[in-house]
Parts: sequence; structure tokens; C-alpha cells
Amino acid sequence: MAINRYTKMAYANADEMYFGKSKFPVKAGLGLEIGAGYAIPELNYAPRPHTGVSKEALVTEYEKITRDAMNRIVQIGAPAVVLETEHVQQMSNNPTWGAAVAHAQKTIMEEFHEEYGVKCALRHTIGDIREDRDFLALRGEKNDTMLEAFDLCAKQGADLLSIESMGGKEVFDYSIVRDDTAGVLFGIGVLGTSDIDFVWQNIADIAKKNKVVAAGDTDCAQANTAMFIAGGLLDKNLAHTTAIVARCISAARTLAAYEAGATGPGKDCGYEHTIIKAIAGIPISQEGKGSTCAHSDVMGNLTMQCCDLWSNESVEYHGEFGGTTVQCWVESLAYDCSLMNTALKTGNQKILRDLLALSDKYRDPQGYVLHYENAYKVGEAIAANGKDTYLRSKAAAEECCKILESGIKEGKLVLTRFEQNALKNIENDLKAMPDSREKFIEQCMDKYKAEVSVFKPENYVL
Amino acid sequence: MAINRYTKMAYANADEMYFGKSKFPVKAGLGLEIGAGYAIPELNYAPRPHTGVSKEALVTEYEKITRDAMNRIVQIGAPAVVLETEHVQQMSNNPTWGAAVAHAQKTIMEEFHEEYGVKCALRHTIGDIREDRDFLALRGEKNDTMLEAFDLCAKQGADLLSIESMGGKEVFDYSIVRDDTAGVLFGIGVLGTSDIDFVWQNIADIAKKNKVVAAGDTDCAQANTAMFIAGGLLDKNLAHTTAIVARCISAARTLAAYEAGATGPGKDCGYEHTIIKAIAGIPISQEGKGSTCAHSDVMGNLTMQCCDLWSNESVEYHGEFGGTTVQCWVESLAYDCSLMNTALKTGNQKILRDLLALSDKYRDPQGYVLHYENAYKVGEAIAANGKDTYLRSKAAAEECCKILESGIKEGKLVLTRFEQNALKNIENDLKAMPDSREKFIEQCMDKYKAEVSVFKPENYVL
Amino acid sequence: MLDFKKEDLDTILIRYNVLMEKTMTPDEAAEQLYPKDPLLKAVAEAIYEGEEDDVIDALDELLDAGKDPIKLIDEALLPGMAVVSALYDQGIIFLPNVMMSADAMLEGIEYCKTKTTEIPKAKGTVVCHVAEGDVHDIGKNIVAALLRADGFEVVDLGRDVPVDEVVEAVATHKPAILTGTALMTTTMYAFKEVNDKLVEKGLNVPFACGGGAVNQEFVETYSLGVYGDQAADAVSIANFVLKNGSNMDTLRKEFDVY
Amino acid sequence: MLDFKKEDLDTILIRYNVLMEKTMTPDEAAEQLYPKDPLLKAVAEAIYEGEEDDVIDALDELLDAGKDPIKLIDEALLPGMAVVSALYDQGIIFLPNVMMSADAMLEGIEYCKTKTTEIPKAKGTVVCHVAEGDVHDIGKNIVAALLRADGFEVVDLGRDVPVDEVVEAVATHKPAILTGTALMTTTMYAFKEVNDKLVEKGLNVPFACGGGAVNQEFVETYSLGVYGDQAADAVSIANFVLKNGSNMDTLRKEFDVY
Ligand code: B12
Ligand code: B12
Repeated sequence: MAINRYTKMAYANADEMYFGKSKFPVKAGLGLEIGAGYAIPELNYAPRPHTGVSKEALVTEYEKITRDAMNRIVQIGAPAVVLETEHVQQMSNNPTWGAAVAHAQKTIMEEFHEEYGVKCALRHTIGDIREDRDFLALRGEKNDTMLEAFDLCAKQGADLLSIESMGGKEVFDYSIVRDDTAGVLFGIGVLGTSDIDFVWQNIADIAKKNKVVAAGDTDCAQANTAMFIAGGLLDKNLAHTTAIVARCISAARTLAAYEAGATGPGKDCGYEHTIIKAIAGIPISQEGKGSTCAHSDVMGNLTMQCCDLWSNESVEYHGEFGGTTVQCWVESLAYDCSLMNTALKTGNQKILRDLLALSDKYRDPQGYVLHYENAYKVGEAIAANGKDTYLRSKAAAEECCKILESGIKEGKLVLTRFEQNALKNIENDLKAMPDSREKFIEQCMDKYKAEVSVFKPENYVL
Repeated sequence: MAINRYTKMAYANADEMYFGKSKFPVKAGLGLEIGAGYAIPELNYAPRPHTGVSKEALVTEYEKITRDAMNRIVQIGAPAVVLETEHVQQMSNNPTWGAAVAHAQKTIMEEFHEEYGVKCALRHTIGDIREDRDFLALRGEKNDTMLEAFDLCAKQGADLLSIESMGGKEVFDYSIVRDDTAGVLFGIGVLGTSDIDFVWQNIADIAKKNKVVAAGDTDCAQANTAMFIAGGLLDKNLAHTTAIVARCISAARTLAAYEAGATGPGKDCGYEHTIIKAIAGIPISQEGKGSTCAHSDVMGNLTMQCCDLWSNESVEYHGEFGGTTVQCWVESLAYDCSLMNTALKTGNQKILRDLLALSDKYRDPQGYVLHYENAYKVGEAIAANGKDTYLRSKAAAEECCKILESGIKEGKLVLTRFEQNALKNIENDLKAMPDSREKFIEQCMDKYKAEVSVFKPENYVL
Repeated sequence: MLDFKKEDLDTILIRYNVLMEKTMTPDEAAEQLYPKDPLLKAVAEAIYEGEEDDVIDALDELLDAGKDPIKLIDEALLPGMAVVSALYDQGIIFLPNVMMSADAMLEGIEYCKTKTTEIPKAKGTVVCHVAEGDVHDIGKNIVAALLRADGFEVVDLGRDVPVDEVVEAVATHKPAILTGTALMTTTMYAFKEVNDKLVEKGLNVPFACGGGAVNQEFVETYSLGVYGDQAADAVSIANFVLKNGSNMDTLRKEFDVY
Repeated sequence: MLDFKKEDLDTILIRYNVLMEKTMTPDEAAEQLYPKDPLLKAVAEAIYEGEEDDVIDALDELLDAGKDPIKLIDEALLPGMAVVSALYDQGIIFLPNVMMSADAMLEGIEYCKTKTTEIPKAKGTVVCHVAEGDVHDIGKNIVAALLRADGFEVVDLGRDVPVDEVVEAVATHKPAILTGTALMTTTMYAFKEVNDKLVEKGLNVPFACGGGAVNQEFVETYSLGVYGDQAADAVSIANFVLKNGSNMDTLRKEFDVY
């Protein structure tokens, strides 16, 4: 497929955006329409370690997971659900394994759809296996295996295809722990986007061929890594201001999947997706207070503001007093969705959205910038520079800084001195960057070829 | 303490009630005021089985739990938390064990309060150990041990004292699986209330002496048992209409704790507490979509409508991807509270309450009746008959049936034929009951002494 | 008052139970299962209704017609109860009906016994218990009731039963199976102890376990364990053992949940 | 636009990090820790600032003053870095400062080495790795950086390291400790294998393990395991072993999280 860069916003203003509804809804699976006016729980899960030994053991484990989850959905009267299977390595490295799992899951989902009319769809997120032990190996044999995994899973029942692609991560990893703004921007905005262009044209073709949905990506490998290193309020490993700058840049990157043919729903752990929804109008999955099983963040409510699917990110399958983990978490998600859907049906979606967003707005600089009103502004900065993936990344970072500064000025966003200093440094770094993509790439190529031993330029076409 | 029956409503109308605020807030622990205009997460947890072997192992386990939870609270910036320790048997049977745990937990909480200013309180729920293997033994030696456990825990740091008392359960257990309305009413409304009167006068005295809070009870042993046997929408063990009648009766029972000196916050698993809040104006703890770790119900949002504390009921301490279970669940609860508090501060609490309540109102007859507007009506029926514990229980059941009938008539509450039949039977049973307490007791004594082999009338003073 | 239109409900919630309810009423379904013989049918109907007095009356008619009281247990009472069990298994009637019918049937058996000096032979014995340390006995009570309803002699040891007492009861009663219920993660380990002591004493009786805390994986860690999710599974397991013997492999295979 | 007043914020959220921030600025705190000697102080300051060129300049002045290049490592560079580490431990500065300072210090060490033919002796060697099957290496990178910053020679095996390769590296380098990082519940079991092979070969080196998936309980199931929660704990563990030897009991006691 060709690449069509976004240069305009899908939404005329931020206020038009809310949960459960997107400009361009997506039909998928068994009776579902995503982003069509109702929010849907998206359950994620991980098989227990010991079941990884064989295809059979894995299939059985996923069957249990699927049956447990569908049962609970019916027991509480939830109308719809999406299941997301994030491949464990074995399932992508051996495409027939992943396909067997997809088939087993879909068979059970079809049973439930037929018996009860539960609307449902199955997302398979193929592992980005394109690496050797020490180096990324984005193009070549591993890429072929990965694409085969996409194809076979689509054939065997996966309705939504996703990946958390890793392009640019080698440079990013080096830079993020050194407060190196240029490296972060290069890793995410330039290298990452280049890889997305490559990967998603292929996935979109496969999806089209198999009549399933090319759903979308997330900058988990980079922006989420920054968010995790930044951690909670008292962690001392990375300024949260730095993390949100990385996040804004990642919006410019993940957007490229939709420019290469993906249609959404974008993946749950892409906290950049509110920004992207504003630009591209695609439905998105999000995670927050319902994904504490998987990680902690400082914006558990806010992420719900514009979600179409509401996810728990991942939980290991095991027993709890209330049932198995997948049952517990899908139930919590389903109630959150029920609340959103009630708001939608009674015309109260905007007030609920505003309450959700406001409750986290001042908790942390990350939430402040991702608040849908500010996220929209970041989107505008990206769209205004849409054609140039470097410039739009830089614009996203600059807009992020501007938003933070105005929050500080207004007085309610109170940052630590440390966060403010990090912000100042980033602002200076951004000012020092060239205005031309070519020049920036040249500078970075020189620097990172020298400094980052695992960086192999042949992974990218710039 | 003396018993003062409620005969009036604390709230002039249902609309005055909402989450985070109660007529009679309760000060507790380190800087907390419960029901004073903000909602607070209440975390519950269970030690891992193997730690039950010794006092030392238990203390260490609860220290880990406490430290983990307090840490997470600080990391996400939550202002307040309540920790609830539900005693495992050993801790109540050996009062010094429970006290040692209380002391260890409180020491850590004090550290956090001093270092960060986190507002917090510790609830200890003593086990109702008043039973021999086959029979309840409500009065006597076991009762003495139990009261000693209350006293020692209060002395060693517990701020809130609770219990899930079991009076009447032997008759209830027999009756509930036989659709025996009289037995259910006798077990919960008459025997249960009698035992509450007895237990809570003692607890209130102990609390007063130790300057801590006599917090409240729940009809877990009966109404929740009914709710669990009833199960999900597709379970076939008990009509959900029967379960909600038992629940309404339980409001007339649990209310007695507050008549005997308890001041709230009532315990989380008392789904009858919205009714009681309407009558007594005490703050309440509730559980729902944030307690799927512990059990499944069909009103995960609705229970939030008027809660002051928001609880996860119980989770076994172990690891998850996102931290330990206590960290995961307390974080989810804290975000829910953050949403409620944002609504409170911006004057939107009523619309959020209405959305929460409406989203579950028609899911199940139980949610329908517990919707705050209907719950208020059940409260009125109880208060109008407040002096007579039999008549008020009967009135609660009758009002419950009336509410269900009107819901059916209105057309949005759609019941199965089976649920409707069960309702009809209950209505008939209620009609057949005598108007006088004495007569009812006489009838029941004869019947259950004969039919329920484990029923020992000497446990009660009627 | 915030509310929505009925037609909006189905994006919020779906009452699958209403959707799924069988079109047949329980009475109609029962009607199809009753025995043809009018006298036997009267017993079955009385059991279905849970009316103890009617059961006795119907039995009296059969006795008057010269039937043998002991045979009536197998030919009138148990088949009558089987109608109820079948309806429960199909999800047409609910547990309280089963409990009340079982009470009525047991009353009928007692009545028959008074009419003879013969001692009726139950189809088999089952020992039921709740794990040591655990007082949650409702699940066990349901299990016991369903077993009785199916014609088993039930030795109900109650709740919080010491391991040795369980083992002794098995030694004494030589049941077809033993059942265990545990609702707490702390108590279910007692099952392992019971198992090991049974094995030690050569009492290789299948040990059906269930209850909230218990899962198949755990139960299959001890040699005699077979897991049951629903109370009715205890009945199926007991019947399966009567028919096919107590080979643990076939038993586990038959009752694999997944 | 829905919003609330600033004074309402504190029932919703509390930015404890803002509340807790030390009143001293990092620069002030550093000032208090620098060596008195102006030449040594210049090295320390340059390291603190993460300015590699300034480090070289400051070293040049010391070399010009006749100092021995090898001694400068121990007397100027490491004490300079110690200021940074101390500030990090106290929560006054953040990780990126440490990383940049460490880069500057390492540059300084390289520079000193060019000024002599002597081979400086590191205080000790540590082998670091990420468990087989696991590519999550950021935690390991931090661990390695902090160890280097503290003067350890680090043999960084990278990520997804086969068990045998880890064991070989330990055999070859005879480190004070081995570190392992695992972020996935699926990969952490490799630590047990590493442990068992080490023990088999008599390589009783303390094996410090950490990373998202790992907890103390798990780590203490294998004989050489000692758990660390934060990356900085790896440094403390290594130093503790240098000082107190590798008795596992004392080691575990010292680094008990609870
Ligand atoms: C960033 C990230 C990634 C990045 C990794 C980038 C990189 N270079 O490391 C990318 C995108 C590549 C990635 C890939 C995958 N990931 Co990932 N990832 C994460 C994430 C979000 C953060 C991890 C992180 O970097 N944390 C920050 C670092 C600094 O923390 P840390 O390593 O724990 O280290 C700290 C301490 O532990 C300590 N420490 C570390 N080591 C040591 C050692 C010693 C001796 C001591 C004392 C201390 C110590 O020091 C550090 C600072 O204090 C986690 C989420 C989570 N909850 O952890 C998931 C997570 C680990 N990933 C997960 C998964 C499933 C995957 C994938 C399989 C996804 C997929 N389907 O493709 C692949 C894995 C491929 C593979 N074979 O490994 C799961 C693992 C689930 C499980 N089964 O256990 C997690 C938990 C996410 C989730 N909730 O589901 N991931
Ligand atoms: C009702 C209840 C009670 C009642 C019990 C009344 C009674 N007579 O049984 C009372 C109030 C007395 C009670 C007390 C306590 N409880 Co309680 N209780 C519950 C509750 C809410 C419901 C249990 C129930 O009755 N379910 C309905 C029955 C019908 O289900 P069931 O037994 O599982 O049986 C079904 C199947 O499993 C199957 N089955 C059962 N047995 C068998 C056997 C075989 C062979 C087969 C095939 C099938 C089978 O058939 C049944 C129908 O299909 C649960 C919540 C939960 N999530 O389970 C907590 C729960 C079990 N209790 C709990 C606790 C902690 C306690 C107390 C310690 C509380 C306290 N602090 O005092 C005490 C326990 C004292 C003791 N030593 O046992 C915890 C246990 C946590 C843990 N550690 O595992 C739970 C899980 C609540 C929670 N989420 O924290 N409890």
C-alpha cells in the first residue's frame, strides 16, 4: 500500500472527541463495530510460563483463557468483548503455533456468538521477532517469518492484526538514559517512523488479502520504556517531563501505521493514541486503571477519555478468589465500559470524559499533556508538519514543552525543580536542532554510528 | 451501650445521597475523616496460605502487604487510604496474634503518615469464631476470646473495628436452598438482629474504652451467601429475586449494629449498606467492579453510587506483572476514588452517581432494588417499622417485592419466568405471615427446632 | 431521574438469562418426562411439586395395589426424582426445587421403610465432607442433597472435618467415592493429606473435590483426586464410578473440565 | 472547560515528589561533597557536570603537577564519581546525570591509561547479563552503568544470554558477583539453571538477581541467589561481598527487602 501522510485533523476541535466513538469506526469479527458509539472491553492475558513448552500446551492454555473470559462476559450480561492475544515468542517464531492458537480461540468465540449473540473479535499481536541477540534485524529472514505469522493468524481466525514494532529502539535506549533529546527524537521520530512505514505497508496488504483488519501499532518499545523508567512520583530514574516529550514524539511515529494502511483500533499501550485519534479519527484501545495488573502509571482515569476499547494490557492466567485472572479483569473492564456506554446513551459522555481527564490532569506532566485538550494541540503541531517525519516529531516535542510551560505558568501544574530543569534542557536541545531533515539525519548518523555500537543503519531506509 | 432503634430517615430524600459524603462523618486513624466529602480507597488482602503457620510469619506477611500498599499510594499521588485486615482464624483465636499484626501494620502506616502526610486508617475485622464444629456457640467462652481480640487489636493500633457476625445463619442456610421465605426472614431478620444487638453493644463499649471506632457489620453470612448461590445470570441455583429479598431483609438486620453504638463506616461486602446509609446517615464502604478479584456480582458500578470507602473485598497477596496484588488493586481503587472526588469538587457528583447507578439498574433484580432511589424506599419501609425487628424485616421484604413489581410493569426490568415465579411465591409467603412478632417467633421456633438439627435457641435472646 | 429508553439497553447490558430461557415451562417439560403409569406418575408429580403429603398418598395407592414397599423405592420414588434431576441438569428448574423434591422423596423412602422389615439397598454410598478448618458448607450441602436425590446413601461428615476422621469414615463405609469441599486457599491442602493417608491405608477410593478455592490443576496433584466444577458433577462422578470402576485415568479423562 | 481550584486539588491528588523535594539544590548538595583540594575538586566538578572535556583538562592539570596517572583513577576520578553516586542514592539527582557522569569518568580513566604502561587494577569484576530468552535490557544497562561508576570492571554479556555462556564467563572472569536481570515470568527460571551449573562447577559466586519479574522469594530458592530491588543495590551487594566475603547467609540477611 502507498503511504498517505496526514496533514489535517480528523476532528475540528478537541471537544468533539470522546470515548466509544471515532470518526472512522471499524467493523471486525463477529458482529462488532469499534468506535461506533459504544465502548468495548479488550482483555489481554499471558499464558503461564510452563505452558510454553509445546504447541499443544499453549493451545490448551489459550482455550481455557478464552472459555473463562467468554463465560464471565455472559454471566454479567456484557454485550461485547475483544480478546487480544499478544504472541509469546514461540508463537511468532513458529507461525503455525500462533495460527493454531488463533483457530482454537476463534472456535470458542464463535460458539458463544452463536449461542448467546455476544459480539466479539480476536486481536492477535504478533511479536516483533526481527532481531538477533545483539542487533535489530528489521529486514530479511526474520521479517519474512513475522509476516508469515501475520498471514497464518489472519487465515485462522484473528480479526485484528497488530504489532509493537521496535524500529529505532537501539538508539533510543542509549539516549533516553542520557537525557539526549536528539537521540530520542532520532530513534522514535525518524528511525521508528521509517520502520513503521516498512512494516505496516506489508501488514496492511496481508490484512486486505485476508479480509481482516490492520489494526495498529504502539510505541511500547520506546515511549513506554521512557514512561517505565520514569516510573512513579518518587522514582529517580528519569524526569517525567522527559518521558512526556518522548511520548509526544511517538505520536508522530505511531501515526505512520495509519498512513500505511492501518485503520485502527490502535493498540492499548499506545498512550500516544489520543493525539493520533485527533489527527486520524481512528478508533483506539487504551489502558489505565484497569491495567494495574500489568503496570502502574500516573493517569489511570485520563486514558479512558477517548478510548474505544478499554484494556487491561496483560495479566498472567491464574486463579484468584473471584475466578481466574482473566475473568476478574474482564469483568472490571466491562463495568467501566458499561459506565461509558450509559453516559453515551444518555448524552452525558462529555461530562464523564471531562471528569475522567480532570482527575489526572495535574497529577503528573504526562497526564497534563495527554489531557485531550492538550493532546489535540500536539496533534495540530504534527499535522501542520505532516509531510516531514522529522519536522513533525520536532513540532510535537516543541508543542509538548509549550503546553507544559503554560501549565506551570497557570499555577496548577506544579513540577519539581528536577522536572523543570529537564524541561529547560530539552527546550534548549530542540532549539539547537537543524530545520532540515537531511541535516538532522546526517548529524545523528555520525553521532550514533560512533556512540551506539549496536546501531546498524542498514535496518532503515531514510 | 443501649440500643436506639431508628424510626426516621437520615436523608430527607434519595437524591441527597451520594458517594464520598455522609450525614455523620467519622474521624479515624491518622488524619482521616470518612464520609466528609471525599471517597477513600479501602484495600483488603489475604496472606498467602503458608504464612499462617506462626505469628512471626503472619506479621512479616502483613508488613510486606502494608509497605507495598503504602508505597504504591505514594507513587501515584493518592491522598488517603484505609487498610482492612480481615483476620484469619488464628488471629482471632489467639488475640495476641491479631494484635501483633495490628501493631506491625500501624507502625508502618505511621511512618508513611509522618514522611509523606498520607492520611490513613487501619480496620481490623475480627473473625466471628463463635462456633463449635457443628453448632453456633454465640455466647460463652468463644465470645470472650473474640471480645479480647477486639480489645487487644484496638489497643495495638486498629482504628476501625468490624466483624461479619453470623447469628441466624444455621436457620438461613437451611431455608435459602428451599425457597423458605419464613426461614430466611427468621434467620436474618429475627435471629440475626438479636445476635447483632448482643455483639455490637460489646464492641461499641470496647471501641469507646480504647477511643477507636466501632465501624460496623455486614450480613455476609446470609445475604451474601444468597447472592453467591444466585451467582451470575446463567446460574441455576437460586432466583435472583429471592436473593434481593434476602438482601433487603438484611438491611433491617445490619442496621442494628448502628443502633447498638456502631458509627460506621459499615463494611464493604454489605450490599445492604445503601439502604442503611439512607436511614442512619453513617458512612459506608462498598465493593463492586474493583473487587472482581474476590467475587463476581451483577452490579459492579451501582455499588459505587453512595460509597464513602471503595473496596476490593479481598485479594491474596502475590505477584503480578504490575507489582504485588495489593499494589495493583489499591491503585485501581484509588483512581476510582479520584474520579469520584473530582466529581465532588466540581459539583458533578449527582450526575456521576446517576450514571453509575443507571448502568446496572436493569442488569438484574438485585441492582434494580439497590439503585439508590429504590434502596431509599426500602429504608423508609424499615424506618416506619423501626421498633419491631420482625415487622421491619417483613416490611423490607414487602417493599422489595413492590419495587420489583413496579419495575416489571414499567417494562425495563425484564425478568425470567423463573425469577417471576419465585417472586410470586415470596409475595404469597409474606402475605401468609402473622402480624405479630411473638406469633412469628413461636411458629418459627417450632418449625426450625424440628427441622434444623443444628439450631440451638439458647444462642439467642428473643 | 436519569434513565434511558428500553431500546438503548442492549449496548449497556444483555440479560442473556432472559434470552436463553427455554420456551417450555418447567411444568410442560416435566409432563413429558413423567412415567406413563398413572399411579407412578402421581408419585413423580408429587415429588416434582415437593409435596411430601402427596407423595405418601400416592405411595399408599401403590401399596394398596399390592406393590412391594422396597421395590417402590427403585420403581416409583427414584424415577420420580430422576425427572427433577433431569430438569435441573437441563437448566429448566433451579436448585430449591431439587432440594424440596429430594426432601419429599426421602420422606417417601422413610415411609416405605416403615412398611417392611427388609432393608433397602442404596445404589451406593458416598462420604461427603468440608475440609478441615473450613466452615463453608453450602456447596457441600448441595452436593449431598443431589447425591441423595439420585439414590445414593450419603454419609455427611459435616464441615471442618479433621483429616483422620475422613479417612476413618472411608475405612468404615467403603464408599463408591469420597467428596471434599473447600472454599479457602488455606484449607484445600487438607485434601492432599487425606489423599496420602487413604493411599497409605490402601483405600483407593476416588476423591471428588470441588468448591470455590479448588481447581482441576490442584486436584490432579494428588493421586485419587478428580475435580468437579458444579455440584451435579459429584453425582455424575459417583455414577461413573459405579459403572466403570475407579480407574483414575479414565475417570479424570471423563471429567476433564477443558 | 471543566476545572477546579488549586486549593481543591489535595483531596484528588498529592504530588508527593514536589512535597518531598530536598530544599537543597543538587549543585549545593554537590558542593558540600567535593574534595577540598582545588585540583581534585575540578575533576569531581567536571564529572558531576558530565563534561568529558573538562575532566581531561582537570586531569591534565594534575598530571602536570606530577601526579601518577594510575593513582589519579583512585584518588581523583572515583572520588569524583562517588559524589554523584551519593547524590543519586540520596535522591537528589536522577539516573541520566549518573550515566553522563559515568561516561565522563570512564573517559577520564581511558585518558589516564594512555599516560602510562601500567595496567590499573579495578576494585573488582562483575559479570552482568539478561536472562536467556529475555531482551529487556534497560535495567541491566543501568546496573552495569552504576557498577562501572563505582569503579567495578564490568563484563557485560548483553541480553538473551544462554545459560552456558553465563557460566563460562564466570569461570573465565572470576567476578566478585554475577548479576542477572529478568523482566518476564517465562525467563527468570534460567537463573535457577545458571545457579545449578555454577554450583556443579564449584563456582560459588554470589548471584545478584533483579528485574521486573523477579522477587526475593524466587531468588532465594536457589543457593547463590540474592535479590536486589533497585539497580543501585547491585553496587551495594558487590561492595558488601568485597568487604565481607561471599557467605550467603550474611549476604541475604543484609539485603533482605523486608
Ligand atoms: C519497555 C518494555 C519492553 C521493551 C524493552 C526495551 C528494552 N531494551 O529493554 C520492548 C518493547 C522491546 C519489550 C518487548 C517485549 N515485552 Co516488554 N515490557 C516493557 C515494559 C513496558 C517496561 C520494562 C522496563 O524497561 N522497565 C524499566 C526498567 C528500568 O526496569 P527493570 O528492568 O525492572 O530494572 C529496574 C530494577 O528491576 C532493577 N534491576 C534490574 N535488574 C537488576 C539486577 C540486579 C542484580 C539488581 C540488584 C537490580 C536490578 O534496576 C532497575 C531500576 O531500578 C514492561 C512492563 C513492566 N510492567 O515491567 C514490559 C514487559 C516486561 N514486557 C512484556 C512482554 C510480554 C514483552 C514481549 C513478549 C511483547 C511482545 N508480545 O512482543 C516482548 C519480549 C521479547 C522478549 N523475548 O524479551 C511483559 C512480560 C510479561 C511476562 N510474561 O512476564 C511486560 C511485563 C508487559 C506486560 N505487562 O505484559 N518490552
Ligand atoms: C458465604 C460465605 C461465607 C459464609 C459461609 C456460610 C456457609 N454456611 O457456608 C460465612 C459468612 C460463614 C463465611 C465465613 C468466612 N469466610 Co467466607 N465466603 C462466603 C462467600 C461469599 C460465598 C461462598 C459460597 O457459599 N458460595 C456458594 C456455594 C454454593 O459455592 P461452592 O461452595 O463453591 O459450591 C459450588 C461448587 O464449587 C460445587 N462444589 C462444592 N463442593 C463440591 C464438591 C464436589 C465433589 C463437586 C463435584 C462440586 C462441589 O457445587 C456448588 C454449586 O455448584 C465466599 C466468596 C467466594 N468468592 O467464594 C467467601 C470466602 C470463601 N470466604 C472467605 C473468608 C476469608 C471467610 C472468613 C475467614 C471470613 C472472616 N474473616 O471471618 C470466614 C471463614 C471461617 C472459616 N474458618 O471457614 C474468603 C476465602 C479467602 C481464602 N483465603 O481463600 C472468600 C473467598 C471471600 C473473599 N473473597 O475473601 N464465608
